[in-house]
Amino acid sequence: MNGIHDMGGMHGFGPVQAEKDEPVFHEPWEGRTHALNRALGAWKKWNIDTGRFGIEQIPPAEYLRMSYYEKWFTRNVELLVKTGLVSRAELESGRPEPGSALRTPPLRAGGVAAIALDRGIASSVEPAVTPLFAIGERVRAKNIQPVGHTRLPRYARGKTGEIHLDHGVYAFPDTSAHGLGENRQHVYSVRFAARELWGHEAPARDSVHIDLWDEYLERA
Amino acid sequence: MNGIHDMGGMHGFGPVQAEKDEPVFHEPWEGRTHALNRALGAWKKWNIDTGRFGIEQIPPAEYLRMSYYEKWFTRNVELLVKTGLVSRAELESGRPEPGSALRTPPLRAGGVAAIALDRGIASSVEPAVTPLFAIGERVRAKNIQPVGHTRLPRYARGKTGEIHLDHGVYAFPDTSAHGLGENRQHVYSVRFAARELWGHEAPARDSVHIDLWDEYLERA
Amino acid sequence: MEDHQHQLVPSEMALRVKALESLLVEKGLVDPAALDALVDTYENRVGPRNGARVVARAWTDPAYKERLLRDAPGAIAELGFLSMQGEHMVVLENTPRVHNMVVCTLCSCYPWPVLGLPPVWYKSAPYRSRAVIDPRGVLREFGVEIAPEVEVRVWDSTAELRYIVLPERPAGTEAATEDALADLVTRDSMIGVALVRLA
Amino acid sequence: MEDHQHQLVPSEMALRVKALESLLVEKGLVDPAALDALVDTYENRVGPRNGARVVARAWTDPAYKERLLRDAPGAIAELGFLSMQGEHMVVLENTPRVHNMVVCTLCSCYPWPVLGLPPVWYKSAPYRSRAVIDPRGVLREFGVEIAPEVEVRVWDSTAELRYIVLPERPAGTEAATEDALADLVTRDSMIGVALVRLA
Repeated sequence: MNGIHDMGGMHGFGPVQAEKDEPVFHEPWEGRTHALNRALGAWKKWNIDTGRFGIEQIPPAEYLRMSYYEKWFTRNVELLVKTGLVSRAELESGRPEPGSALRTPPLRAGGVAAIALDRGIASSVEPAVTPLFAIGERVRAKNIQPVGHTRLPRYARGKTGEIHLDHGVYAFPDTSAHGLGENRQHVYSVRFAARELWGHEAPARDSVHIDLWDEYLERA
Repeated sequence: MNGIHDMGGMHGFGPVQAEKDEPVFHEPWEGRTHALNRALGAWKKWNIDTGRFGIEQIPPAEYLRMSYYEKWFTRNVELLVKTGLVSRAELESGRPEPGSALRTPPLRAGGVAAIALDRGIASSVEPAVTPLFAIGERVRAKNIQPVGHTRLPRYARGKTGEIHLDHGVYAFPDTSAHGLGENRQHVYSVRFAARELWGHEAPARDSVHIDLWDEYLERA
Repeated sequence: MEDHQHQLVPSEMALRVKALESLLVEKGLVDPAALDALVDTYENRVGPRNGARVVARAWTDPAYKERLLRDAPGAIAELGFLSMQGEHMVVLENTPRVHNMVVCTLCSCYPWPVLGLPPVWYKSAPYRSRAVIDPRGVLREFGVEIAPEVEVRVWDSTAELRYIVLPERPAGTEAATEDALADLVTRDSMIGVALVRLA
Repeated sequence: MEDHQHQLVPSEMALRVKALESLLVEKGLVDPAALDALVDTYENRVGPRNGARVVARAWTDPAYKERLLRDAPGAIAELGFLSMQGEHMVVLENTPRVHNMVVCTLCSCYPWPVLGLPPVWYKSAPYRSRAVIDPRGVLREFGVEIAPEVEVRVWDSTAELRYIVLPERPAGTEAATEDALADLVTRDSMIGVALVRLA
């Protein structure tokens, strides 16, 4: 979707404000929210694309107002309800519904060290999936306007670049986010000249590299 | 600027919510704010482009949160201070600074009927200003990223269309908003096919007509 | 979204606007009687009835319609709704083959002298964002289904031109008077998000 | 902007998060000890010191650097910061002619195992919006002026690849130990918004 999250190239948000000696979490609830997200992810009721789309669906005014972990929290509550792990009634009462089964968490403390080093994105080596483009080839990012989840940013659409790296094979976010299958395909680092993206006032040699899936691209 | 105001083509704001039997103003302060804007405009301390840029400078989260006339009010307060009509001290105290001169309002009640029928945009007939493009000509909206005020929406940049109407001569917003001169030039209604703007899934015959100044265009 | 916001902030905004007005009056920067007259003008004198009269005249007087489509400001001024030096305006004629619809994606441009002040939805993010990318979807939400073979033309009011739509005259109104026709013409039909229907 | 927000909402959010956690524990959906271990991991065990060790090794061991640039996950796993099946990672080498800088315009993708969790500014609208359109302006705000003849390459992490920058080794560190070098390497230098300087 052409959502507020797709903000590459926008003006008006002011200067970058770096915080000196920033703590990992500013409040304990941020740490708990981060941990809850990982622990709930272990249920494998949703994938990374579903999760991202959940955040993108926060209304724009709220998206800009909310702090980062507030968005995570909001998204996770929605996903818990949508996947049936928790009911609206339980969220309201704060207690399990009478008679609901006691589950066993898939992630225990002993399993944490391993997942900290692995975000669990499945391996990219799949010789059976043929790349549609070769390194060095000129490609154009398609001018498409998906209303669902997509990882093709607006600022690249219709722009021409060059295949710089072939990263291997990954699930396709536009289908994967919506339960429409992994639709695995090659992902490339595509180099776009800054001038192609932003016009002739951009520095001549600068570039932006964007990771794009086969289906986002067409021969230029 | 590529601001939040430039929202043509975005998703995620939800359905259009039309209000049945909507009043002209929902609260008396809205009517007063609208009237104050007109009455202050009569001082000619700023023009329509300055005024629009003032609203565009409201930070995005505030822009989306604020109601329409709240934005007008916020913009006008800024312009009053910037042009020296009112000082920050006066805004804070709510009283004129001691010794400040009593002015005479340029717009009196008797003048209201006339301006209600005329928004005061100067006439467009200026034979001395030659149009750069002819009706029927293929043009491309430039891929430019002005950080100041502009009326070339992002969704049209780099897209090709056709000159449909020549509207005559107008001040150029990109300079006019910043006190850099009227830079008067022709404005055209440019027809862009919906498919050119949004890709091949758009209806084949639909189009968007955008009013664009000579400097926004180049020969396609 | 926006039409709920004004419910949340009235008292604070009312106080802030009142304070600003007092200061400006005290400094001699605005005339409170002019403010009263402006509020009265837009609440009671200028509004979509003006536009409806123009449409009804165009429906009943072919020569007027021809002038309106060729020189909208002149033809509108004939009815007294525009000063002669006035507003730059273009009238867009809906036909069985073309449906026109007006938006201002960048702000809220709107033909005040003939339609009055725009409704909240016209100025809202949902309309401004979607009218250009999904006009048929927006029209559907207004209860208007445009046949696939009809061309939808969206007019984004990015400059000082102001657009009004001349809607199609509904069948069954052949005997209606100009006044009766004007009563049928809605604001939304002149923005292009509604058709004119018999009451 | 965002780094002020968390000051405004802590108590309400703290309550809401606590209520959700209690419910999830009571339903057996999460193990509170796992949550404790996760918080501890990201607060104390995973962070930019991991990345700094990788950079210092690459600066001091040419064969390691070669492996790192060719197969980042494998080389990083050698130091124990990545599981073997792990993260897909690419190391971008800064040189006198090329400056690399990493962003995620669409959300907040970041190489957790080697840099820990991203700082607020990295996830903020100002950085996400401007890094791709005005990287040199952003770098200037971080105190880094890139000469016009140097190529700036911005890497937008739109997929599952994670990027870290291998900054240039500062002059005057020829005699420094690997440990001493690791102490010089900042998080920001591995995102590409800072240069490594002698302390």
